[in-house]
Amino acid sequence: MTEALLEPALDLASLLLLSGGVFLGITGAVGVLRFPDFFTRLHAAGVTDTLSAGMILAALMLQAGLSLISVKLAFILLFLLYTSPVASHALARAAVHAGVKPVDAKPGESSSPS
Amino acid sequence: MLAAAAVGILVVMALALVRAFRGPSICDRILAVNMIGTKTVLLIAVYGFLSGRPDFLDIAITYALINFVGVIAALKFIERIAASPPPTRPEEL
Amino acid sequence: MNDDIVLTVIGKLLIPFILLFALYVQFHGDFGPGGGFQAGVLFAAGIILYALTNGTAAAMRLIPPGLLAPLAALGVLLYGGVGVATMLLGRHFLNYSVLAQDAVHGQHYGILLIELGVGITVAAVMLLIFFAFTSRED
Amino acid sequence: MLYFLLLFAALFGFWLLLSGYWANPLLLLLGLASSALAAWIGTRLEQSDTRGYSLRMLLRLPGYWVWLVGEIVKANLDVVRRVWRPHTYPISPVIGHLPLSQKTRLGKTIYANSITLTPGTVAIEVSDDAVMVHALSESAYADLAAGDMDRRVTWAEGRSG
Repeated sequence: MTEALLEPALDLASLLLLSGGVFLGITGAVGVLRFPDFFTRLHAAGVTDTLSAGMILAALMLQAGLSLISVKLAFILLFLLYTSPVASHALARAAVHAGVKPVDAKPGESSSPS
Repeated sequence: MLAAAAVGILVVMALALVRAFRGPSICDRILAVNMIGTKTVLLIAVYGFLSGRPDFLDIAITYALINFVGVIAALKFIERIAASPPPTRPEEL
Repeated sequence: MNDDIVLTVIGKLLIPFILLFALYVQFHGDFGPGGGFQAGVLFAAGIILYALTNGTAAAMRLIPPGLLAPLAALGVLLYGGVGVATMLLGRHFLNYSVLAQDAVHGQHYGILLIELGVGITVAAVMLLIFFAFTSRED
Repeated sequence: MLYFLLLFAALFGFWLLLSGYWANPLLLLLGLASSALAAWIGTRLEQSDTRGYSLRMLLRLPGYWVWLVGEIVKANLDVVRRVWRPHTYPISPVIGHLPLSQKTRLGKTIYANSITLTPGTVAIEVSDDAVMVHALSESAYADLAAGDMDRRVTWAEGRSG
């Protein structure tokens, strides 16, 4: 009995996660197109790299069920969460070194490191 | 449902491609390419499910890895170039 | 090149797992997509990531470049050796069926060894090329 | 040696989960050999960043990650708002240096990656006592400057003293 109820519930959750993930991906891409300078675009790209990827992979995990396929999907998610901030950080750092200037960014208040 | 998701991911990649062509700085282009790379990983995973062959996940992991190493390599290259000409950026040397 | 904390630390933490994944791809060549060529590239990519994040000198200490040319030759030798072994056992070049009691196991071991040879050579040559380019600039 | 054994065990577990052929003696044997090779190379890396961490940190990190996932979701929603309704929620970029309190390089890395992982803030440069941050909005910058995340990472690092 529970099986018959669980199956559509899982499918629905998977559908919601999948559409949410794609929506977030498109949001990030629109942000990358719309934001004024490189550094603000970096934040928009962060949306597609974190939650969007997480939701799409979680949706696939729900479809795969408890199996080694889900474990591999979890590895992919872990790897993306592990490396995407490193790539973003390296991008920002390279941009600063290459002389890309942030457009009208205010200086932060609690600046002046000792 | 999976096919729709695959199309959605392709739309994201197309939008990122526009940014890659528009630039303006080299960093914008690498940002876009990196984004296309992570979306490709997701696309391979979704396609694996779509075609009922989840062994595609190994390819997805491989792609994610190569994409990461490639982006880091490109960025190191840019930093090296940015650091090399002394008249423009004397503080780097 | 000045040191970046995030890159050096992450580079070190990732490498053992990248190498293990490369070896996994290497040895599951006949069970799923994969095989010697991809595995060799992945293995080399792991070391190259270490070189990019921690410096070429550190990577050369990890994998001595002097070892790479012999390794590349060893891979080819392994490939050819399996072929010659099958000929000595009375079959055609690279007809693995004779490598074990029954043909299925023979094929299995034969492909495993051949792929290992390909993997070793590809990884060694990729690293040789990488080191040749980077050490020219420093 | 302890480090080698821990790494070896982790890598072999990774192999088992990847492979899925748990009854094939040849693949198990190759897995042991592969894990040993990867762990051996792992012990030959520069050790200054990977040694000397307490077990306490391993136990505390999962709790920190749960909190971090919540933060990531919140930060994502904020950026989504700013993408789709730029007039109601305008962006106001801020760039500045914030102090950090982690003692180890791994701790600083975790903090910097947490900053970047929450959309709306990106860590640009990490030095010994400060991190240079670019934020999409003043509120995102102020949240970070309040120091909650910094304190949590330092707690997870487990080196109070």
